[in-house]
Amino acid sequence: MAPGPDLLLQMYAGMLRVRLFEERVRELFANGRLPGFLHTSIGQEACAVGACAALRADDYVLSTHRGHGHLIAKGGALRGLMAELYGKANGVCHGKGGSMHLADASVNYLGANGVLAAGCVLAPGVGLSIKRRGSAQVVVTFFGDGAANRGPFHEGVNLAAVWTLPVVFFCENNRWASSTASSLSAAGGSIAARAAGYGIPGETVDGNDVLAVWEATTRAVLRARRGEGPSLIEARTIRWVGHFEGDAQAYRTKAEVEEGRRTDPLARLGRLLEARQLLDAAHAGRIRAGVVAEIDDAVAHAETSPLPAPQDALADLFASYPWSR
Amino acid sequence: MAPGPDLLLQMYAGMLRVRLFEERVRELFANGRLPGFLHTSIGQEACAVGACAALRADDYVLSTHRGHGHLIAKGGALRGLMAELYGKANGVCHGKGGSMHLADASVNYLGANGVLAAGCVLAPGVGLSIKRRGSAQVVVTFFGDGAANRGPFHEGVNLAAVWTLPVVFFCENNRWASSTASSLSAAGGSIAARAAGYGIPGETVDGNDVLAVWEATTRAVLRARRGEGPSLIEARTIRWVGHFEGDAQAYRTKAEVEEGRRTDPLARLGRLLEARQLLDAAHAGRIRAGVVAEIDDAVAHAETSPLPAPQDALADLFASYPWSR
Amino acid sequence: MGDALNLALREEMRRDPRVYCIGEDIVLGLPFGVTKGLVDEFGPERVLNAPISEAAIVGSAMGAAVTGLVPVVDMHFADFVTCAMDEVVNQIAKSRYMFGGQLDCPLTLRMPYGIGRSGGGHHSNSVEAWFVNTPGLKVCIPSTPADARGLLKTAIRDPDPVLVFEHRGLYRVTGEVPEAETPVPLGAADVKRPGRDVTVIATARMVHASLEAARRLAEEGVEVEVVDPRSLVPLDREALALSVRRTHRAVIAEEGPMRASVGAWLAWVIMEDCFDDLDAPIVRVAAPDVPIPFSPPLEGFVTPDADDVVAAVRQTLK
Amino acid sequence: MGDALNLALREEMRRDPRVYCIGEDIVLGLPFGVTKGLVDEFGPERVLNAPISEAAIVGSAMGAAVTGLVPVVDMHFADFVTCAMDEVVNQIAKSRYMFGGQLDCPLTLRMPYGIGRSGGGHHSNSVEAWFVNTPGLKVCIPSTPADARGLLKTAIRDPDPVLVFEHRGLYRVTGEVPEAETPVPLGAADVKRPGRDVTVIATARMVHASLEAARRLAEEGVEVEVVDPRSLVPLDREALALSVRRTHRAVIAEEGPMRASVGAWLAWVIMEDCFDDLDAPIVRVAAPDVPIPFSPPLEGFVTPDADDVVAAVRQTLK
Ligand SMILES: Cc1ncc(C[n+]2csc(CCOP(=O)(O)OP(=O)(O)O)c2C)c(N)n1
Ligand SMILES: Cc1ncc(C[n+]2csc(CCOP(=O)(O)OP(=O)(O)O)c2C)c(N)n1
Ligand SMILES: [Mg+2]
Ligand SMILES: [Mg+2]
Repeated sequence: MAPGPDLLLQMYAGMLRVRLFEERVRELFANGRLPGFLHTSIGQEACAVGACAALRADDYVLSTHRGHGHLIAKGGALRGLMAELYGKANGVCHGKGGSMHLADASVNYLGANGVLAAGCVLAPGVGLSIKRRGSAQVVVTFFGDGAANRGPFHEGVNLAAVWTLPVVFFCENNRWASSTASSLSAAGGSIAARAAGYGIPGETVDGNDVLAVWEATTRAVLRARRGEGPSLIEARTIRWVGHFEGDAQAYRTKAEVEEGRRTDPLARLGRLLEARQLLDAAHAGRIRAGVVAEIDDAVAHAETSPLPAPQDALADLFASYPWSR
Repeated sequence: MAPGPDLLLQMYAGMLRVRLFEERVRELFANGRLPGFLHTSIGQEACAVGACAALRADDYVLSTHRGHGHLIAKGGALRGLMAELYGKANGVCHGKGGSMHLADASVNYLGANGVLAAGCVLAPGVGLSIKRRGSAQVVVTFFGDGAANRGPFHEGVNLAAVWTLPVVFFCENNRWASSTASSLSAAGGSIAARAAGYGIPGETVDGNDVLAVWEATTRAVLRARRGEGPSLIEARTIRWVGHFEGDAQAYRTKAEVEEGRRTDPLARLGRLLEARQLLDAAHAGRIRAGVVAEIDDAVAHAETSPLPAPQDALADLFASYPWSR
Repeated sequence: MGDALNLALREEMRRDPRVYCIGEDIVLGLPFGVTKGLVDEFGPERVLNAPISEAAIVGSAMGAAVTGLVPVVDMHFADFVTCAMDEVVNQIAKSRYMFGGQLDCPLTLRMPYGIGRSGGGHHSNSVEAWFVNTPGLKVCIPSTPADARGLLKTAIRDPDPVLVFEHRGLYRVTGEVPEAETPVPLGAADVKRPGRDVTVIATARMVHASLEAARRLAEEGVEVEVVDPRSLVPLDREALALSVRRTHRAVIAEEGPMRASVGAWLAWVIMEDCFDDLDAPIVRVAAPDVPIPFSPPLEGFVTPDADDVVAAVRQTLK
Repeated sequence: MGDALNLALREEMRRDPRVYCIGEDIVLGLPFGVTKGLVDEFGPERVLNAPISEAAIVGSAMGAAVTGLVPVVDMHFADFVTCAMDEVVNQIAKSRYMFGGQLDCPLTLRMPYGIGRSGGGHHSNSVEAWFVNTPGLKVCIPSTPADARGLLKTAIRDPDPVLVFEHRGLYRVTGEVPEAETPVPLGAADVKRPGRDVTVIATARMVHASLEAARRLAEEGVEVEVVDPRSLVPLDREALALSVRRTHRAVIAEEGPMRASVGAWLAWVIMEDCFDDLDAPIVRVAAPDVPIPFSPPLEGFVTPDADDVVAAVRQTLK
C-alpha cells in the first residue's frame, strides 16, 4: 500500500495548509484579534493530514479541543473556520462555537469538543447509523493521550468492538496532557496496547511520518468498510508549541521541542518528494504561495465580516420557535 | 500456597453462612417481609468468601448491588445486616440504606452500591489513604462482568496502576448483566485480559473453586501489601437464581442453572474436606446448625426490632445540625 | 401508562424506520415492561440491548441522531443519567446551538424516575430540575396514559432532544387512551380538574395526589383546580397564569426536593406573571432535602402525598 | 481572590497533614493559578496531578475521605463535573445519609466556573443549581478574597462534602484579607452594602455588578442594599428576610440560566418568608436559557451585568 504522487503532493499541501493556518492564528491571537482560548496543532500535522487522506469525503470526523487541523485536513473551508475563530456572524457556527466548540457539517466534521474523549462515545453512534444505511462510510474519532484515560474511551471502544462498528479510534499521543506527562498518567505506557483487551487491532505509528499514518489509517478504514469493526491507532508525535497560547511550558525541556523540529513531518515529506523528484523549490514555492493566499483570503474575509448581532445569542437553540418559556 | 485446615473449615462455614443467609432472605422476600429490590448471590459464594479469606480484618471492601455475601464474608454481623434488609431502626444503616445501599464501617465494608462499577473509582482513593498511612492494608473492590464495561472501571484501574496503589479489582463474571449476556457486551471475551493494557497482572480463575479464588486473591493481596500495585482478578461463576427476586429468567436456559448446581462451590469444598478427613456428616451438621441458629437469631432480632420513626428521615444528613435551610 | 408508552413506541417505530430503541435489558422490557415485545415486531437491529455503558449509550445516541437516526434511549432508572451527564448536558443539549444550527439532534431520553417501593438512595431520585436548568433540552413529564403516549410520540418526532420523565409509580396507572394517534404538543398544560378556589400545579404522581386531595377538599366545599403543565420546557405559562388569575391562590406540588427545583422555579413564574392576583403566598409541596431513604416509614415520610396537598391548600386559604 | 484561595490552601495544609490537593495540572497551578507553588511547600505527595479521569479524581477523593484523608479536588472547570456526576451526587452526597451516619466524608470540591473571555459552550457554565438541588452537599460561593479564603477554610474543615464555586472572572479581584485566620461560617450571609430602598441578593460576580449598580443608583437617590448569601446550603434565610422586610423590594441576581436555578429558588424563599412585606414582585437577573456562546457580542448579551441589575431595581420601584 503506497500513496501515489498526487496523494503525496496533496498531503504535502495539506500539512502546509495546517501549519501555516496555525501559525497565522497564533499570530492573530498574539495580536488580540481572536477571542477565547486557543490550542494549535503545530508539529502534529501528519496525524490530521495522514488520517484524513485515508478518508472519503462522506466519511465522518469527530475532533478535539485541538481541532483546526482535523477540519482543514477533512476539507473544511478556511473562510468559515477563520471567521468562526474571530467570532464573526458568518463563521461556520455563526460565532457561537469558537475554536473548541465548532463543527462543519458540510464536510461531515461533527465537531471539535471542549470535553476530552467525548468523541469516543459519539463515534459508535455514527458507526451505528452508517451500519444501518449500509453506506460503507467510516468515522474517525481523534483524541489525545490524556483523553485516553477517561471512561468514554473505554465505553466507546468496547461498544464499537462488540457491535463491530466502522470506527477508527485515533489517539494523537503528543506525550503531554497540558502539563502532565503521558508517562505519569497512562498506565502500561501504551494506548495502542489497550486494543488487545477488546479484541481489536491496535497499532502504534510514528505520528511524524505522514505515510505511516496514512498507511495505518488506510488499513483501519478498509477493515471498517469491510464490516470488520473498529481499530485503535496511536500516533506518537510532538507538539512544538504550548498546550494553549500563553502556556509557559515550564513542564518540559527545550530539547523536546527541538526534537520535534528535527522530526518535522512537513520537512520530512518535502525531502521525500524531492528525492522522488515530485517537488522542487519552485513547485514548493507555488504550493506555499497558494496556501498563503488562501489563508490571507480567509483572514481578510474574517476581518471584514460583521460580528453577530447581540440578540442572535437567542437564535439556534431549538429547531422550532418560540421557545423562550 | 495452600490454606490450612482451619482456614478451609472457616471458608466452608463462610460459604454456608452466605448460602443460607441468601436462601433465607429470598424466602423472607417471597413472604413479603423485606421491602425493596433484592439481588442474592446464591451460587457465587466462593467469590466473596475466597476473596475475603485472603484479607485482614483491617482491609477494606467495596461492594455491589449483590453485596450481602461480601459483607458476611468480611465478617459483618448478621443482625445489623438482616435488620437493615427489614428496614428496621437498628439496621446497620438505621434503615436508610437497604440491600443495595448499605455499609458496615465496623468491618471496613465501605458500601454496597446501587451504581454499577462505582466502587472502581472509590477504590484508588482508599488505596491512596492506605499508602499515606503506610499501613500495608489493601482494598478489594468487587464488580460484575456487566459493570466492567463502564468507564469507572477504566479510570479506576488506570489510576491505581499508575500510582501503584494497593487495590484488588475483583470481577465476578457470572455471564450475565441482568438479562444481557456478557459475551454480547464485553468485547474481547475476557475481563482479565484488559489488565495487560495497564501493565498490571490479570488472572482468570474458576470462581466456583474457593481455593482458586483464595489463591489468586492472596497473590494479589501480597503484591499490594508489598507496594507493587493493583491486580485484576476475573472469577467465572454462575448465579443460580434470578438477577433480582422476581426475575423470570427468560433469557437463559435451565441447563446453565443446572451447570451451576453441578459445580456448587459449597459442595465442592465439602467433598474436599471430607476427602481430607477434615469434615464428616456429624461435623457438617454441627456447622450448619450453628449457621442456622445465627440466621434464626438475626431474623428474630430483625422481626422484633422497631421500625424507624418517620421523622428520622431527616437525621444523618450532615454531621452538624440544623441544616434544614 | 406503561402500555401507552409501549404503544407510542410501536406507532413511532412503524411510522419511521429511523427510530430505534437502545438501553439496558430493553429486549425483555426490563425493568418496567415499557419496551416489552418490541423486539418481536422490529427485530434486534432496532431494539438494542447495550452493555452497561451509560455514557456510550447516550453518547452514541447523539452520534446516531446527528447522522440520520432517531434514537429513543431508555435510562433504566433516571438516577443513572449521572453516568452520562456530560453526554446529556454538554454534548446533546448544546449540539444545535454551539454549532450554529448545523445539526439536528432528534433524540428522546426516557427517564423512569421517582420514589416508591423502597427503591433507596440510588433508585428513587427526581432529577428533572437539572435538565430544566440546562438550556438546549426539552423536558416533559406525563401523568396519564394518554398524555404519556401523546408526549412520547411528540418527543420522538421533535427535531430536538427531549427528555420524558416517566414516574415509575405510574406505569400501572390505567386511563383512557384515544383510538386515534394523538400527539400531545409540548408546551400545552392540561387542566386535570377544574375548580375556582385554589390552583394546584402538579406533575406526574403529584397530579394523582392532587386529584385525591381535590376530591377530599370538595367534600368541605373547597374547589381545587388541578393543572398539569405536562411539559416543563417549553412551559405553558399562559395556562398556569390563567388559572391562578381566576383562583388567586396557588399550590405547587412536585416529588423532587425543595431547593433549586422545578417547583421553586414554577413558583417564581407564577409570582412574575400573577403577583398582583395572588391573595396568599404560594405554597409548595415537595420532598424534604434529604436523599430518599429505604425503610418504608422513612420513605413514606419524605414522599409528598395527598395529605400534604390538602394541608398546602388549606394554608393558602388561611 | 486567587491568592486568597492559595493562602487558604496553604494554611489548611499546614494545619492538617491529612489535607491534600488533587486535580489536573494543579502542580503548576493551571489553569487559574490557585494551586501554584503548593508543591514546593508540601511536595508531590500532597499536591497530586491526576490523569484526565474526572470520575476517578472525584471518586478517589471520596474513597480517601471516608478512610481518613481530607481531599481538596480542583475541578479545573466546573463544566467537567459532568464527567464525575455520579461520584458527586450519588456517592459523595449520599454517603453519610444512606449509611446511617457511619462515615464522615470531609471533602472539598473547588469549582472554577462562570462566563467570561469567550470560554464558549463547554467552559462557561454555571452549574451550582444542580448541587443545591442535590441533598447531602453543602454549597458556597464567595465573591471577595476574604470570603473566598474564609469559606474555603471552613469547607476543608467541615466533616461533610462542600462545593466551593469560584467564579473564574474573580480570581484577579483584589480586596482586603484579614491577617488572622478567619474562617467564614457556612450559612452566614453578608451585607456587602447597606441600603434602605431595595434588597439585591447576589452571588459571586453578580455581587460586584450589583455594587456597581448600587453606586449608579445612589446617584439617583436610590439606596440599594446588596446582600451576598455566600453559602447556598445552608442558606441564611434570616439575613435575607431581615433585609427584605426593611426594603420591601427584592432583586435576585445570578449568572446561571433562568429555569430551575438558584435564583428561582431564592425568589421562592423570599416569597415564603416575606410575602406580606413585599411591595412589588421580586425581579430576577439571570442569563437567558441558552448555552453560553463564544463570540464577544453574543457572550456579552447573555452575561448579566450592572445594567441588568439597575433595570431590575428600577422595575421593583415602578
Ligand atoms: C473532560 C475534560 N477534562 C479536562 C479538560 C481540560 N483540558 C483541556 S486540554 C487538556 C489536556 C489534554 O491532553 P490530551 O488529551 O493529551 O490532548 P492534547 O492537548 O495533548 O492534544 C485538559 C486537561 C477538558 N477539556 N475536558
Ligand atoms: C450504572 C448502572 N447502570 C445500570 C444499573 C441497573 N442494573 C443493576 S444490576 C444490573 C446488571 C449488573 O450486571 P453485573 O455487573 O454483571 O452484575 P451481576 O448483577 O451479574 O452481579 C443492572 C443493569 C445500575 N444499577 N447501575
Ligand atoms: Mg496530549
Ligand atoms: Mg454479571
